[in-house]
Parts: sequence; structure tokens; C-alpha cells
Amino acid sequence: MPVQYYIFLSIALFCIGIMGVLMRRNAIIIFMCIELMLNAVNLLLVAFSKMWADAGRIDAAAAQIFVFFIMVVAAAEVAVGLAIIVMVYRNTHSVDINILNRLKN
Amino acid sequence: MNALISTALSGVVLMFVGLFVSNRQRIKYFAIALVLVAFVANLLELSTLQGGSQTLFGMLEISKFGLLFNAVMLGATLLYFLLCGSEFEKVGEHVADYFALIFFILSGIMLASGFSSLLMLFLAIEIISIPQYILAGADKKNLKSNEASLKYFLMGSFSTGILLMGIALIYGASGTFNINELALGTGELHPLTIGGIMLLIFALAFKVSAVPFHFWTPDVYDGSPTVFTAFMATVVKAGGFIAFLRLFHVSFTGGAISQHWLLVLAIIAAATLVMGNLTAVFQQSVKRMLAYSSIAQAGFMLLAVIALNETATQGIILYAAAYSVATIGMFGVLMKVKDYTFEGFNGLARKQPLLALAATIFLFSLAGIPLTAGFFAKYFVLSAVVQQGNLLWLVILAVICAAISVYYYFRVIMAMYFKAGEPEVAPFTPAFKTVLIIAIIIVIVLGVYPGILLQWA
Amino acid sequence: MINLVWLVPVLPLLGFLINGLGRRYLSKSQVGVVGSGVILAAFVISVMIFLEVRQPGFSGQVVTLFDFINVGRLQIPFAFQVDQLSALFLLIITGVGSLIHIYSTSYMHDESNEGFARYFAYLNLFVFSMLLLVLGANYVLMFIGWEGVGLCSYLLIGFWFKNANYNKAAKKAFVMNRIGDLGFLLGIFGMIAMFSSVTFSEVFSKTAALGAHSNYSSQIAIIAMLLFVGAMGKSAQIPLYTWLPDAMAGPTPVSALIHAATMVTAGIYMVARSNVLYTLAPQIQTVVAVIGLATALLAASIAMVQNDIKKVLAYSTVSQLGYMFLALGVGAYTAAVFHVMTHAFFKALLFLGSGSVIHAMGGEQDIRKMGGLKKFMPTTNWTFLVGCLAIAGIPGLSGFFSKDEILAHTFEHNKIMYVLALAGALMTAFYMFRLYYITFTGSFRGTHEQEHHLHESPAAITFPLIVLAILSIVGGYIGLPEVFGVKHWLAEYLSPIFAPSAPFIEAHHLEHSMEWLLMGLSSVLVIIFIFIARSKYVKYADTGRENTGLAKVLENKWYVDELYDAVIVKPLGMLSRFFQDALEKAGIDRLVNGVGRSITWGSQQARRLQNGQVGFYVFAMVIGIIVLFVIGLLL
Amino acid sequence: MNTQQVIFLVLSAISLASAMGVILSKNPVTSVLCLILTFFTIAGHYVMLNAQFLAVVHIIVYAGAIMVLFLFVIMLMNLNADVEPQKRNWLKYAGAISGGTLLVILVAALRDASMPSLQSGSSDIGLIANLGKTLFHQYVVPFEISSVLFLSAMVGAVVIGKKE
Amino acid sequence: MLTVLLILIPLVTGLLTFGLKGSGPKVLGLISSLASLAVVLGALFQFRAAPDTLHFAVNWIPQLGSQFNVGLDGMGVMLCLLTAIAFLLVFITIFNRTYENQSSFYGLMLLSQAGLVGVFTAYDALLFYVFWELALIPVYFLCSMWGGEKRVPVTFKFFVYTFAGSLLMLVGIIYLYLQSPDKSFSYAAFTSLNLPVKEQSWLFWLLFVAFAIKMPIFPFHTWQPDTYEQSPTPVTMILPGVMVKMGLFGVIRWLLPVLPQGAFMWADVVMVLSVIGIIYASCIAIVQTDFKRLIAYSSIAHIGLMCAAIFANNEQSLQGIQVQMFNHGINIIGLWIVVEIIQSRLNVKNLDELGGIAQVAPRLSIFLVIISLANIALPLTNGFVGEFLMFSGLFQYNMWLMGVAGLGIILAAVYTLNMLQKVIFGESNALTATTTDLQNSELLALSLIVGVILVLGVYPKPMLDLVSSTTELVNKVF
Repeated sequence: MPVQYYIFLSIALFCIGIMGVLMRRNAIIIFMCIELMLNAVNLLLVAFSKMWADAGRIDAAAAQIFVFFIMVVAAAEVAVGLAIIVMVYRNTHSVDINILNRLKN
Repeated sequence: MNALISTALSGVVLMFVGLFVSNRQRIKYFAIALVLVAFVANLLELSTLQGGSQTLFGMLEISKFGLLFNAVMLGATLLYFLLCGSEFEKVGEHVADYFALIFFILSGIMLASGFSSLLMLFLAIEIISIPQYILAGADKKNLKSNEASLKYFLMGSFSTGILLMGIALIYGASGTFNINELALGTGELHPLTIGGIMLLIFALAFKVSAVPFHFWTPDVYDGSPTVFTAFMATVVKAGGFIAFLRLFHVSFTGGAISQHWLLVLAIIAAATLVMGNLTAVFQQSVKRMLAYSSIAQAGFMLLAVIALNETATQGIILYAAAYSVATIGMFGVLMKVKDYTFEGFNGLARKQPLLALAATIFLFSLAGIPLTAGFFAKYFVLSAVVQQGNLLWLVILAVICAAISVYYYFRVIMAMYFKAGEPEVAPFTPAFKTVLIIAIIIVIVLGVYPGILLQWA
Repeated sequence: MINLVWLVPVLPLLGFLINGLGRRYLSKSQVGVVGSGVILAAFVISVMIFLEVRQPGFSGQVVTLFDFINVGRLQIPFAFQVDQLSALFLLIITGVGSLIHIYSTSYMHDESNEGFARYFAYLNLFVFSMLLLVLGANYVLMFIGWEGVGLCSYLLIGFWFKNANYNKAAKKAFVMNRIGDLGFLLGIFGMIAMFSSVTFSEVFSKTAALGAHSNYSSQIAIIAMLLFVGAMGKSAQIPLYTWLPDAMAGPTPVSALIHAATMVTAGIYMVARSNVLYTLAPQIQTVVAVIGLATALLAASIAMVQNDIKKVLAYSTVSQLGYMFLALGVGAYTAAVFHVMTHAFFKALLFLGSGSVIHAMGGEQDIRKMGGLKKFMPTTNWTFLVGCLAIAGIPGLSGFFSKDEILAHTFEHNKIMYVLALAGALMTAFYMFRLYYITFTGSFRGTHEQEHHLHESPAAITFPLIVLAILSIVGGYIGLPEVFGVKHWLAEYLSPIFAPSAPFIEAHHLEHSMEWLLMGLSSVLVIIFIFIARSKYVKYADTGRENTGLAKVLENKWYVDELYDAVIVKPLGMLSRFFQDALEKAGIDRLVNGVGRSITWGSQQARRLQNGQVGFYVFAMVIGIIVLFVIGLLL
Repeated sequence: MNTQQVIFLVLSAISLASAMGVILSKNPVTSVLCLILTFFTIAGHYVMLNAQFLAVVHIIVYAGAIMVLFLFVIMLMNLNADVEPQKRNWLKYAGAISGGTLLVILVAALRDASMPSLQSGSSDIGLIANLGKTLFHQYVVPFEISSVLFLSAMVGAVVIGKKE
Repeated sequence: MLTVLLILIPLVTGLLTFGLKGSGPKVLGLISSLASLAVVLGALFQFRAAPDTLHFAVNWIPQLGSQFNVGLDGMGVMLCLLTAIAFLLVFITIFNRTYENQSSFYGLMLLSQAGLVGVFTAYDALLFYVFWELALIPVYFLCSMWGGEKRVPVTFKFFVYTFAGSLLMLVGIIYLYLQSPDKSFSYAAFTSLNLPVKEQSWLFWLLFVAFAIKMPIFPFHTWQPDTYEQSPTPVTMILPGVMVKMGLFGVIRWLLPVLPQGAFMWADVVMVLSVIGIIYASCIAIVQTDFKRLIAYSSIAHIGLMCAAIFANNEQSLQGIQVQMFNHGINIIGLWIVVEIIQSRLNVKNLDELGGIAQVAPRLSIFLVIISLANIALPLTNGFVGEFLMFSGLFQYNMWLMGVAGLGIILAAVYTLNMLQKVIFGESNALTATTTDLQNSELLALSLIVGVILVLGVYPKPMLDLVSSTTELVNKVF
């Protein structure tokens, strides 16, 4: 089975994520879309690791380690990100990014 | 390596110090001591390092160049603590934590200057970014601060996604994350590689706030507490550049490969120069002007990334030093002035000659006037690009932009010297004065005799 | 003695310095003594020099003082050339000069102490520059004097600087001279480019050498023409003559010295000096002749209807200068120099006379307000009469010989020119005697208090008049034509100067009968015209009616000033204003400022992008990614 | 068309659909659920690419921890459909279009990439033992470094979240 | 060593001055300028004895192969002399005036002097550039702090204009530096480059624009009249007196020898521009009613002639231009001193409000007349020699061009005489009747100037000999 399938799949997921970021105003949803993008990347990496493993490279596990780290980072980001969102919500009682335009020009 | 460890540990230590020590002054002094330690440790390593470089599990490379850069960054941070340290407590009560976060950022920068695996690059960038999200929002009650934090966070993680996609594609093409192996592997140009490089460029361009990925910069710098803006705009930005430069210098040089990204990067640089300088001209607040000027300066540093030669690497170090010192100093002055608008500076020269003089020197340096560090910084990157050849148009553009930059830097000078006014200035200690004078001296010395720094590289 | 020639110019310079610096402290008498004394001393030395120079077989001597400009091959020393020509001019300048200085001591006595000193300082400075001009051994030195005299005339015309019109006149004189000087300068550069030297001896020898080859003749012609432009300016020839009549704004002795006797003859001196150049450029010679003749006629015609005593003399000067150039044009260099000398005598005489009259009339210059002065001031009267007779060319007086020589040569050269020249001579006779009769005969037409203190002028004024009168009578005898069966002494004397150009002039001489005929003809006609003038003006009464027709045109000097004003002055002003307002302000400056303005404008536009909307930011980023991706892939 | 490909297609179809669901659904809660579904399908893919360990971790970390956190926050803010004001439509379309274009471009860029294909046979790189070795041998440095990341995240969460 | 001293004296004293109070700055300024003059004279004699001993070089930035390399050739000595004299004159003239916050005023003046001397002595391109800017910055502050009411925007325009120009020059310098075989900025290395013509032709403009703006020649001149009008008169004496010479000097020292073909290629264009400038500026000067602007435009016209003379580039024109650099400096400073005096007495700049000063202040008037005449190059004043040689050289380059340029002589006479008439002649009005004549310090300054004018007018040989070495050098490589 050609790896292109996975490439296209994950690119598709990635772009869907981007679309989401572009289309939504709810900070949380946007954040979720970003997570989606990360997962697309993960998927791709895993696919590649398989590919290189089959191609007989011994260090192919590296990609999976990388995915592992991405998850780690993602988790950390979520912690911080949600904290920020909550903080903003506390002050503005909204998570709508469009009302955040005190800073401009 | 020393520096990396010491900064990381310092961060941890400070976290706990925050629990036991309530006296903020003391915390500050402690932090200063720690950064000093890191600085010295780094210098020791720099002086004792024999041979070109040594690597750690193919993950970290310790090279003279990287260490020198770390030294510059740590020195800048030291200056930053000395000048702005007392402003921390004005932001919020978690002073120790703020210091801790800044130390974490530093350790991230130490990584960025020495990574030899894309994984480390990723981690470095994240370690640099995440604390910034927090620092940006440190002033919790202030809506602007909140807004800055959220904006930065959302866009930052978005760019992280793009970075990762780029890494993934490159891995797909080459099967390795090690940047040195990448350099060997990119003989034949795989479509994935090209795509990956593109995405990497975009992601890193975001981190160094290059047009069209710069939009977060003014808002975030404007919204965040000024004291942290000073740090983000200087040390952190330089860190982003070292990562950028290192990645491309090691992996993607060479005619066949570089011609694929050179033009894109050149366009980005040109756009950055133009937009940054142009937009800065019409600002009302000095703080925001500095934000845009940081974009403009990024444009110049990008020239070094484009050129990717000996001069460029020397240039980036010099530039990092000159730019950081000048901007930190400028922010230091700014924080003493109550009103951040240009009018707020009217008549400063009469009231506080020293502040005015310092600001003038720093602005000269930023504008690249000879006999200040900024001149040689600009000189090096420009000559690097000229050396690179066939991008003379970019050089001319850069030069014109430099001329434009005078326009907004000198607005401050005019306000201070040629306009009458009664600026309210926060009181400052003699210590602050001395530090300011030291900063001035550094700027001048680097401007008169840059060799003092370059001899290490 | 000749090695002391540097004293001749240095003495007046000393006078200038003493009078100029000490003007606060010196009394009038001291100033007068110093001012006139230095010139007299100079005169004495000149006489000695002359006596040496006139020894037969004396060929010019160059006295080098120091290096002025040395650039590579171009060597311009500060050197004086003493030879027949310069020696003669030395005599004229210092001689007439000292007379006029003496005259001035009395004439300017009403001036304030300081003004008096200033006047003499200027006058001495003028003499100094004039001497430089004639003594210079190269064209640059000549040019130095050339501009120097221009400056002095500027200063002296504007001597009464409170009066704006006088200043205007002075300015006009200086600027017109400068136009000429530019020509002169170009001529000099031409020489440098061609001979890489400006020293007389070298230039002339090289020219004579090249003269044979026709392919150089054009360059020589250009140089000659350019030099002549300089002469036009200095010697008030068409088209640059209009400044001279206005120059009468200055004190009368100044008019006598500068604008009659010496400075204005510099042009003739220069052309005579560079006779080789002209002889080798026949076409330019023709130009010179034509312009000279035209000037002579034009000025004479104007002079016939002027009513300001000095203006009449001024125009007559212009016309006499015209004659001199005519002479030069027809190759009669000796005649020209001869006329310069005689003219110096009688025109100085006339001016000083008119000065004496004006002095007596208390500053009145309009001859219609005079009349019948004969009985009040006899000396002035007879000297003035002598002057008129001389200039009119009554046989036996100096003017007759010099002018007749010119006419004769003109006749040889071209009959039509001769006729015109003769007509000019007759006009001269007419207007001079018109002037004389209106002024000195008839009944007094001035106011009573003027009549009340009409008186003969003091000795300091009359003495120079008498001396000059005598000179005007006898001055002609150094140049008796050969028909009288004697040697033409002056021609003999000057022959070394014109020797270089002699080989290029084909000498054909009129037979004596013809010469006698011409002489007789002109004399008779002149006398006739004098009588016409007498009949018209001896009982002149001022009928205040306007002139009409031609007379009106003449009275308005052919409207030449108006013409210049319309053709040059006004357009220049307009051009300047156009540059100032249209180009400078609205054009270049706006362009420069426009750059700045467009930057601020662009800045305002750029700020719009920063609209604070995260959504938009991300959107822009994605667009950027797409575009750059495409670019990156297409290349 | 072997079973593997069938499964792949099915899974991909579900994951894409649910991903679309995430960005299209009006109600945040629905999007969260869709996202969870997407994650599960991705986990399926992992299994197929025999990265078993990652699959498990993925479920635990994402579906288990992260998404719960999200859900929790959303509940806490009790956001539902009518709360979130909609973007102006043209902006939506602009976003969709630009995203689509990016997709097209990327696909076009990577279409003719010649890659080694995936064998059906299973390999053991994805096994925990193997990963463990790698992680603690040459990836020990990043592992340590990531602790710094965590610490900073922790500090940050405290600084931001703590009430004053 | 003397050369270094020449730079150090004003630099050090300038920095010291900032600390002084009261009349200290004045005195120190005077002392320092006297010292500089003394040193220059010393250098002059040493130059006659052993020219090479005036060179001095130490490594500055080895990473770049840039040296602190200073030296003096004939032209350098002459211009340093001019600088020293100029500042001395300025300090003498304004000795009786007091400026607010005096210490900075004198400090900045001295710093700019250091910069100027540096420019004239630098034999290392990078050093040259640095000094080039160093000379500019203090002037910027001087003008915008002590100038007229519109000073800030005007001076800023001037600053940005020149700064942009010099940045382009920097690019050019970098390019040349990279072309040099042993990566060096030294004058020797640059002059031995001989690049292909194509490169020279565009490099020429990179460098020339900076110089052209500084001079300034025709299309680049608009900053000048405003600046002269607005800036304080002491600065206005330095600007055209010395600073303008930087541009000409740059062309002679750096442009012609380094890019001969380029210069040759564009000579015609430049000369046409210059000649246009002569006529253009003179015409505008005729209709000026502002004393300062009139002189500014006259200066532009003169500079146009000098620039043309440089590019005519034969022995005579080069000798002429160099001598004229000095003489024009002296004359224009003299004119500005007179302006300064009249303004400080009456404070009007409008010519129509003046007049009749000759009656009340004869000495002042005489000096004004002499200096003006020198300014229009009357023989036996210093102005004549230079202009004569320049025109002569121009004539040999192109007769017609010179003819047009020559019209400048006439126009110069026109506007100068207008000026004289309006200022000193005519009836004095209520205002001008109050004019007091010269004070001693002013008398001293003006007498010095007139002395120089006459001496060099009658005996220019020493000056010509002094600069002849430079001329030969330029002629050789060009």
C-alpha cells in the first residue's frame, strides 16, 4: 500500500484543521482545530516511520519517539492554553476572539 | 552545556525560592546572581573548549559559535535584569515565577543555539514559546495583557503545527531528524523536502515575526507588560534567529538546495523591511513604535540568514548584541517615562539629561549611525548579502529602509531635545544610572571596536 | 630706469592705500597732495621711461616681478612690458591723469572730508589698474587691469551712493563690462588652449608662424572675435555702448578721465596690441570696422539732439571711439592710437570745461538752462571753443590730423565707408557747435540766483583747461601726414609694435593729390556745418516744444535701452521667477517632500492591516503561505 | 483491493467526516465529540501502522486527558450553540477556500513524490520495549529537556490560573 | 602623528567642553581651534619637508581588514588648514555672543570639526565613512537646537537626505571592499582595483549621489537654502565654508581614482547638471529677497562650477578647483560673518528692509564689498585664480559648456551688485540708521579674511604648489 495515501490523508486533516482555525471564532474550537493539525502531523510521522522501517532503516523508531514528544508538548500546551482561555473568560465572559481588538494599528 | 544546565536549574531553584523568600528585592538579586553564574560558566566553557565542537548523542552540539552566542544572550539578560528587574514586581506578585520562566526561556535559547536534531529544534522553540504566552498574560487584570496572551498563544500554536508538518515532510524525504545527516541527504531534491523547507521557513518566520507572519508582534508587544516586552523583543527574538540561522546554515546550504528557498526568503525579508519600517513611521506610542522597529530589525537579521556565510554568522552575533543592548536600554528608559506616547518624551533632555542621552545613543545604534554598535551590525549583514551576490536589489532596499528608519527613531530624539514639555519621570536609583551608563559604554565600544566581540568567533 | 617701471603703478596704489586707510585722519589738502602727488611722480617716471623708449632701435623690454600662476605648461608671470605702445599710454594716462587730479582737488571740494578722501582713493586705484592694463606683459595681467578699471568706474559712477539711480547706472556699467569681459576671458582661454601661453611675445610669434596655414585661421578668427567682444564692452561699441552715457552719473572729472581719456580706450589699446591676430583674421577686421563705423554714426546722430551737456559729450565720445575702431578695422593701427591720444586731450578738455560750467551753474547740466556764459567765464569759454574746433577737425588742430588720417585710410579701404565716416565727422562738427553756441552764446536762461553767482572757476580748474587746450592744439604735430613732406613721427615711433603684422598688410598708398583733395573736402564741409549750427543756435531760445519724428527717436536714443529692457532684462527676470516659483518650489522641492509625504501615507495604509482581529491575522498568514508556496514551487 | 486498504479507506472516511464535523458543528460540545471520534480513528491508523504503543498513549493522552479537559472547560463556561456568534459568511467562505487552496497546492506539490511503499508485514519498532530503548539511549537528552517544558507549563498554569 | 593629533584635539576638547560652565566653553573652543591651527601649520611645514611622515596607520578591525589609516596629502593639508581657520574665525566672531546652554553648543561644534578633519585625512574607506557621518550628526543637533523657527523639520529633511545618500555610498564601499583582492579598505587597495567598466558605471552613481547631495549639485540641492536660512549662523558658516567641501573632496580623493572609467563615462552628464545648476541657482539668486537664501544660492552656483571643473579633469581645472575649495570657503565664511553681524544688529533678513548701511557703518560696508567682489572672482582677489583656472580647464574640455557656464560670471555680478545696493547703498532707513560699526572681535575676524583674500589673490603660487601633488596623482590614474 503506497504511503501517499497517508500523506494525502494527513494533509487533508491538516488543512481541515487550518480551515477550522480560519472559520471559527470560538477560541476553544480554534484550539481544538490546532490539536487536529498536530494529530495530522503525528499520523504522517507514524506512517513515515513504518515506511522507513520497511525500507530497512533501524532508527525508524525515531519518528514514533518524535510523535511521543509532540503529544507531550501538546499536553503542556493544552494546560497553558486552557488556563489562558479561562483567564480571558473570567475578564470578558466570552471566548469570542473577535471581541479581542483593543490592540490594533 | 554548562549554561544550559545552570539556566534550567536556576529556573527550578527560583520556583521554590518564590515559596520561601517574600522579599522581592532579594529575589531579584538572587536571579541576577544566578544569571551571572550562568554567564561565567558559559565563558569558562567558551575559553576551555578545545577543538571545533563536540556533540551530545547527536542531539546537541557545543560549538564556539553557539557558546559565544549564549554568552551574548546571557550578557543581554544580565543587563536586562539590572535595568528592568525592579519592574517585575509592578506586574504581579509571582515575581519569582516570572524570573523562573525567563530562565526557562533562556535554557530554550541555549538549545536553539546548539540543537543538532529537528526534535531539539522543536523542543527549543516550544520551551521558548510557552513561557512567553504566560509572561504576555502575566498582568491578569489587564484586558490588553489577556488579549495579547491569547492572541500569541493561538497563533503561536498554529505556527507550531506548521513547523511540525514541515519537519514531518522532511523526515519523510530523508528518514532522519539529524540536521547534519540532512545536509548530506539533500543531494537529490525530493518534493517533500522542498515542501518541508517551505513550511519550516514559514514557521520560523513566524517566530522571528517576519512579514506576512508578523501580525501578532505589535499587538503582543504592545499588550504584554512592558518589562516582558523588553525581553521578548530582544533576547527571545535573537534566539529565534539563531535557530533559523543554524538550521539553514547546517542543513540547507549549497547551490542546488538553497536556490529553492533563497528567493522566498528574500521576498520575506524585503516585505519585512518595508512593512516594518513603513508601519513604524506613523505610530503614536513609543512602545508600539519599538514593536514595529523590532520587525524592521528582524528584516535586517533575515539578511544574515539569506547570506549564510562567515560574515553573516559574525554579523548575527554582532547584531544580536547591538540590537539587544540598545533595545533593552531603550525599554529601560521607556519604563521610567510615565507616558508612552511621543509627547510623553517632550523636553526630556531638559529634565533628565542622562535618560535623554542614553535614549539618543540607543536610538542611534538602532538606526545604525556610525560609532555605535548598530552601525557595524548593519554593516556586517549588508556586506554579507553583497558578498552573496545577485541580491543587490535587496541591499539597496535595505539601505533605503534604514534611511526611513531614521524617520521614526529620530522622532523620539526630536521630542526629547527640540520640543518643550514637562515629562513625568519615575524616580530611579544611582545603580540604575550606572547600569545605563555601562550600557551606553557597551554600545559605543562595540561601535568603535567591534573586534572585541568578534575575536571570539 | 625701465627696471623701475613697477614704481609707476605702485605709486598710485600707495596713494590709494594712504587715502583709503587714512580717510578718517587726513585733511582735504593732505589728501589732495597725496592723491595728485603720486600721479605726478608716476608721470615723471613715465616721461623718463618714454625718453628711453623713444631711442631708435629700442625693442620692448619685459620686467618680471614674480610668478603669478604656474600650472604645468601654463606659465603666467606677473610681468610688465615696456615698449613704445605702453610707454605712450603711460604718458597719456599719467599726464592727463595728473591734470585731472589737480582739477579734482578744487572740483570735489564741497565733499565731506571722508568723501573727498574716498574719491581720491578710488581715482588712484583707477590709475593703478589702468597702468596694470597697459603695462601687463600678458593677457591675464591685462585682464586684471581690465576688470580693475571696470570696478573703479563702478565705484566712481556710484560715488554718490545715496542716489539709487546712480547706483543703477553704476551697476549697468559693471554688468555690461562683465559681458565684455566674459568675451575677453573666452578669448584668453582660446589662446591657452591653442598656444598654451598668454604672454604677448609668445602668442604673437606663434600666431605669425601659424598665420601662413589657413587651417588655423578659423581658430585665430574666433580668438580675435572673442577679444573684440571684450573691447566692445570696455570701449562702449554697439551693442554694449548704452552704459557709457549713463556713466555720466559720476563726478565730471571722472567722466573726463575714465569715460573719455583713458579707460574707454583700453579696447583700442588691446586691439592695437594684438594687431597680429586681427591682421590675420581679415573677416574679423571687417566686423571691427563695420561696428566701429555704425557706432560712430549712431552715437553722433543721438548726440545731435541731446540737451544734457555731459550726455552730448558722452555720445560724442562713443562716436569718436567708433572712429578709432574703424581705423583699427581698416588696418590703420597707428591712426587709431594717434586718435586715442588727440582725443584724450580734447575730450578731457571738453569734459573738464563742461565740469567748470556745471560747477558755475551749481550743478545744472541742461544746456537749455544755460547760455551766454561767454562773458561770465572767459577762460572756460575759449578753452572749450578750442576743444570743439579740435574735435570738429578744423585744420591745424590735433583732431584734424588724427581724424583725417583715419578718413584717408578708410578711403583706401572702402569708398562707401569713407562717405559714411565723413558724414559722421560732419555730424560731429554740427553737434559740438550746437553745444557750444547754446551754452556759451546767446542770453542767459537760468534762474536768478544761478546768474547771481556765475563766475570763472578757480585756478586749479582753469590751469588744467589751459594745458589741455594747448595740447589739443599742438598734439597733432607728432603725426603730420607725409603729404606735408615730413616723416610721420608717430608711425616711425610705433612701427616696432605693428611690425609683426606688417608683412600681412598689402600697402598701397594714395597719391598725394587725392589726399589733398580729401583733406580739403572734409575741411570745407566741416566749416559749412559749423556755420549751419551757428545760424541755428547762436541765438538759441528755449521754445519748450516737444521734438517730433526722427528728432524724437534720436532724443530717445533710438529706444535702444527700452529694447534691451524688453529683450534681455525682463525675460531674465521672468526666467528667474519661473525657476524660483515653478521649478524650485513647485517642482523639485515638492518632489523631495513628496517622498516623505508618500512614506507617511503608506504608513497610514499599512497600519490599516493591523486591525486587531486574530481571524484576519491567521487568514493573512495562510494567504501568505499559499502565495510563497506557489512562488517557491514555480522556481 | 485487500482488507487493509478497505479498513484504511473506511477509517479515513470516518476521520475526515468527523474532522469536518469538528469545524462545522454549531455546538462546541458536538465538535469536541467529533474530535474525540477523529482521534479514535487516528488511533486505528496507528494500530494499522503497527505503532501499538503510540495508539494506546494516544487514546490515553488525547481522548482521555486532553479532550476531557476541553469538555470540562466548555461545560464550565456552559457555551452552547447560541452563545457563539457566527462569523460573517464571506469570511467563512474565504477561510474555507483558502484552506482548500492550500490543500490543493500541497497535494500538487507532493503528488509526484516517489516513496517506498508500506509492506503489509508487521514490524516491531512500535513495541514499547523498542521505543523505551531508543528513548532512553539516544533520546535521553530531549527527554530530560522536556521536563523543563513541563515545569514551565506548570509554573505558567499556576501563574495564570491562581486567583489573586 | 601630527595627523592624529589634528583629529584628537577637537575631539577631546569637544568632549571636555560638555562638562564646562560659564564662559569656559568659549575659551576652550578658542584655545582648541588655535591649537589645531598651530598643528596644521606644523603639518604644512612637515609636508613640505617629508610628506610621508604625515601618514599613520594601526589595525582597527582586523576581521574586516580595516585600519585606522590617516594621512595628509596637499589637498588634505589645505582643507585641514581651511577647517582650522574656519572654526577659529567662527569662534572669534561669536566670542561676544552668548548661546543658551553654551557648553553643548561649543562641544558639538568641536565634534563636527573632528569629523571634518577625519574626513579629510582618512585613507581607509570605512574610516572615511565613519567620519563622514560623525561630521553630520553634531551639525544636525546644532541646527535643530539653535536654529530658526522652522528649524526642526528643515534640519531633519537635510539630515535624512544626506544620510540616505551616504548609506548608498556605504553599499558602494562594501562592494568595492569585497572586490579588493586582499579584502582591505585601504585607499591603495581601492585605487588599484580597476574594475570592468560596466560595474564602474553603476558603482559611480552609488558613490556619487552621496557626494552630490553633500555639495550639493543641481537636482539634489533643495535642502540647502532652507537649512542655511534656518540654522544658526555659526553653523551656516561651517556648512558652505567647509562641510560642502566634503563632497568635492570625496569626488577627488575617492571617486576619480577608484572609478576612473565610471567617472569618465558619466562626466558629461554630471557636467551638464552642474552647468544647469550654475545658471539655475544664479537666476534664483537674482530674485531672492532673503539675505541668507541669496548667499545660499550663490554658493550652489559656485559649487556647480567646481563640480564641473572636477569632471573636466585636466591639470588646470583640478588645480583650480582645489584652490577654489579653499578660497570659496574663506569668502563664503566672510560673507556669513557679515550676515551674522548685520542680523545680530538689526535682526532682519529681508534685503528690502535694509539699505544705506554704508553711511552708518563704513567699515562693515567696505569689508562686505571686498568679500563680495572676491566672491565674484574679481582679479587680485583669491576668487579669481581658482575660477580662472577652472574655466580654462572647462574650456579645454568643451568650449560651449564653458560658454554657458561663463554666463554665471555675469549673473553673479548681477545678484551680487543687487545685494550690495540693497544692503549698504541707498538712503538708510529708520532701522538701518541704528547700525553700529564693527566691534573688535568682528574686525579681527574680517581683517584676517580680507588679508587672506588679498594675499592669495596677488600671490597664489604657494597654494597652487601645495595641491599640485594631488593633481598629478589624480591626473595619472584618471
